[in-house]
Amino acid sequence: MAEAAPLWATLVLPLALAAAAVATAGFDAVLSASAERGPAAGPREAGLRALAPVREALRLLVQQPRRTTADDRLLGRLGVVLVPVAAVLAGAVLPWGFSAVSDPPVGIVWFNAMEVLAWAAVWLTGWGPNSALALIGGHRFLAQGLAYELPHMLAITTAALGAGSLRIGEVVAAQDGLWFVVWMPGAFAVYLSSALAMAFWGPFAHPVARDAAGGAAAELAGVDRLVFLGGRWLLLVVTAGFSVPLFLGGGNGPLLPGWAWTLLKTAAVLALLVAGRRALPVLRMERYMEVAWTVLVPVTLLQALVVAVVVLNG
Amino acid sequence: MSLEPFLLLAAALFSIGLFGVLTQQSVVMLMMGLELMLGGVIVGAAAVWRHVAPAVADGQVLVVLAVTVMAVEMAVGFAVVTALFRAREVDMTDMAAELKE
Amino acid sequence: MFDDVVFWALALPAVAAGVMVFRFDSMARATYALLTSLLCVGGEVLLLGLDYLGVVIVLMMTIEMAVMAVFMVMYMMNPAGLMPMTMVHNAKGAVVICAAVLAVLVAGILLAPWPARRGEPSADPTRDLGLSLMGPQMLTMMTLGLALVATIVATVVLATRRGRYDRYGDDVDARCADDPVRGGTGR
Amino acid sequence: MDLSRALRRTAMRRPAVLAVTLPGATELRLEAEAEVRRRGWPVVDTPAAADLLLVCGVPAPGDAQWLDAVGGSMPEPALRVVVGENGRVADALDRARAELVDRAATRRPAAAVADVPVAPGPGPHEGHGDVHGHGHGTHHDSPPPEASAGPGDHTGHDMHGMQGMGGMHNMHAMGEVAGLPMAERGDDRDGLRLDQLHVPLGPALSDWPAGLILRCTLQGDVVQDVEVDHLPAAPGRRLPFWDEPWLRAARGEPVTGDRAARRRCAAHLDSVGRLLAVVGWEDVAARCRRLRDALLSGTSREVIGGDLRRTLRRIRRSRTLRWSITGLGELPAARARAAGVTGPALAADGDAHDRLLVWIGEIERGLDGLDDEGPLTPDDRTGPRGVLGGSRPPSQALLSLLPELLIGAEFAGARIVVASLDPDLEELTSAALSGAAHG
Repeated sequence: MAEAAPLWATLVLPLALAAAAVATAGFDAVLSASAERGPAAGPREAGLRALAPVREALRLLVQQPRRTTADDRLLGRLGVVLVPVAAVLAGAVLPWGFSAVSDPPVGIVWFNAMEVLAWAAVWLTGWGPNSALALIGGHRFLAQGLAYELPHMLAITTAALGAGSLRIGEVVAAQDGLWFVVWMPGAFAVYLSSALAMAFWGPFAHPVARDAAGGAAAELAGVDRLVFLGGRWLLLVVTAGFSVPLFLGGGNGPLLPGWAWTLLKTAAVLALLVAGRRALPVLRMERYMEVAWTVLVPVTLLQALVVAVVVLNG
Repeated sequence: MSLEPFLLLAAALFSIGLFGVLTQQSVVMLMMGLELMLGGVIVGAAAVWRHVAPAVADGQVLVVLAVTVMAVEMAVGFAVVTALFRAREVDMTDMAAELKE
Repeated sequence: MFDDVVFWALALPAVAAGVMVFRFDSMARATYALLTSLLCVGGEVLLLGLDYLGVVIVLMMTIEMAVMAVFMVMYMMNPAGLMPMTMVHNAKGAVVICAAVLAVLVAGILLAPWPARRGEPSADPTRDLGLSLMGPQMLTMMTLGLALVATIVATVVLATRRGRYDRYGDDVDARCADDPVRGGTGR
Repeated sequence: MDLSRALRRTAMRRPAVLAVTLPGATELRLEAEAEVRRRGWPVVDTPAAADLLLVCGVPAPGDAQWLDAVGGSMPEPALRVVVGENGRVADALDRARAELVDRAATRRPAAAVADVPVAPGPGPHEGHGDVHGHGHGTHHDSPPPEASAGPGDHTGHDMHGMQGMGGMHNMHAMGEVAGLPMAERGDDRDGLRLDQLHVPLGPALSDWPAGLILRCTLQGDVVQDVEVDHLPAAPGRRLPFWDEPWLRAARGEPVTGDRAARRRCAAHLDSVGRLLAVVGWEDVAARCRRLRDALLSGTSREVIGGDLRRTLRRIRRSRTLRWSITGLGELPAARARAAGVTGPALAADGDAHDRLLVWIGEIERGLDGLDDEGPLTPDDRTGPRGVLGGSRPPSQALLSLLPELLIGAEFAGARIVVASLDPDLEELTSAALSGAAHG
């Protein structure tokens, strides 16, 4: 059962998430650099490559922000800031081991609601600068949202159904013996794909894709860009990390303490996503939409049905 | 917290929404007024549930109803606007009235 | 005390944003002002102890307004509010009517003898709601479900121009749909 | 203070580069890409993210306007470097970095120093600490709207994006807002009368054929109309880089077969890399580019063969990639032949994915020819993009097909179609030349 975390956890949470985001981005940078320039010559070079995200952040801090003609500064800024804010708010219900900053009775719905703020955030970011390519990027994310959200909701509902509670602590407690991933593989797979889609990263990076010169982020410079793209990594860490309490047993595991298991499992999921990303090109929503609604929704519904039958008979 | 402030808030939202519904020419803006009115209804229903009859869930059901109505109203509204727009390229209530003739 | 602060901190922005919905020239800003107002409503519902409904309101309204913004920008004139203009009719009459309605409501609220509270909220109102919807209020739930299905069908029929004869030919026997943009399942 | 200065200097040690290629500068582009990659500097795709605008090629007088627009939409400290000669890229980048580090450390505004080949830009009035950070904002208002859209300011910060998806009703007065014209409306694909937006695509777009400009009419992100245009060519003394071996052989110069095979493989790898970058498979795109540069620098088949074949196999076997781009830009062989297409696009007889497979097949065949020491016969005129020396260059035919393939496509699809044809505008500039070689 979850216990309340001390107050300092509230302050530590954003820092911890940021640290995880930097580590993930560093791993991604190492893999990207080895594709671009060949494998690293030694550990020193690999280390330097892993530092690329930090260097990039520093560079963006030095760069001056800029404005475009006839922009909507208020909404654009709001969108940029909303990305990391949504990530941290969603992260507030993420249990470390067995304690979370907050464990409300409807934690799962809370997570979903905060993550949906990204819809508004990305669209506003694309709308703000009065630029066609940025707006195209913003609209792409709404289409993406409509495609991934329904299977995503059904997937996390399945986990809640398995535990018989919307409280994340109880979902973790219900996986004391058997992890949900074992008997809900469909929901787990759908959740992982929608986690990427929420963070508009990897195969779901179409809203900020290269073909539209960075899409929603096309006109962002300096700190704005850092906050937006950094917030995206935070979102990725949070959504990937949330698969641990939902499907991978949270802090449950032999020998090691709960927090260590959470850390290990989160790192494993992130590593899987970062490495797996390399196998796929970006999925365009005009194609993915139909798959999401005609394949993934029935899959998750069936999965929920199976789980419901098991729960009723168990 | 007593009941009255919540109900006053509900009344204020309802009136602002009503103003929008009465004045706006555009169908889309009119729907925004409706949304605000329903927002007032939600606050009122939740407050009455809490302060009058918390033991039964009827107040909560009313909130669920209001939220659903908002979604339905929005979806139907946009479908109608799309159809109108396709037929006559209008999105104004005044002009939609002319379509009858 | 704390509840009072939270109440007013949410109520004032809710009303202010509600007013701004009809004052902003920019359709995008108007939409997001409405979202702000409705998010505050969700907060008030949370404050009233309805955790589930409050969060669901936040969730649904965010999605709804994000999608609404697209339609606003698509159909409305002057979506960015770059050209100041008004699009109201009969504003004076409406103000009078609304003020009257508000006055009546306020008088009613303040003067009505509200009944005393009967019973205490249970520990888990979400559970109450679920049991109610799946028990005594089953009919409501079923009606809502049917209404939503009907809405989905009706809105698609209303909004689309192309039917199956356009997509699959006059005899509806084409193997692949003839769509302007190809879908993902190869049908 | 010192710490902040040190941090500023460190930050600019690896400036983000936006590379823009002018027609006729393919060789320079390759050199620049290799050099930037060797240094590990970040490569960005929009002026907003860039510190350094690297212009490959010598700008014609007409290019000044759009180059200024791109430079003007870069945030401080912004620097423009023009590289006009081969072999000078490393030098130019060194000097640019020194200038940027200096500028960042002292927070000094840009000085208009004309320096060949390194010409720091963008102009003296680029005030520092200015909230707008947008020194060229004025140029939007002065010229008539058509001109201000200018060729190439691809990020379109002077655009009517806000009216893009919406805008004025016809019965209301049309006008200008903030110097930008309001959008007008027209019938769209779905029978709705929505706003149209005129967006020039190129030439500063990344992963885009150098010098190509498509003047698109967009509704939403659907291309309703397109007009193909290109930057004026620099006076063509140079042969088109990708076609060089065959044109030389046609002139009677001795060219070895392996040189031609190498060039063909590299040209197709370049195209494949570009297509994959547009599709969003950056990892494999980066691999293709690395292999392309290795091929051009003369790496032997034994060294490169395995890696190259593995990469190509990976691309060909990717079901997601096929699912993603199949059906885009259908070009039946009959239609292609009628338009005068002779190269891979004709052989593919199909969509973007088929063209990709043809490229891959040609690369694999070309790999076997890497050891061919024999001379290239003057009659062999099949360059990477088609038969050279005909009445018109192969890329001309590809360009003429663009409008019919693009109209009705969505923005993302349109970019994939362009990348899957990958016309080379250098061929147009020296069309006369190749004709002369023929005769």
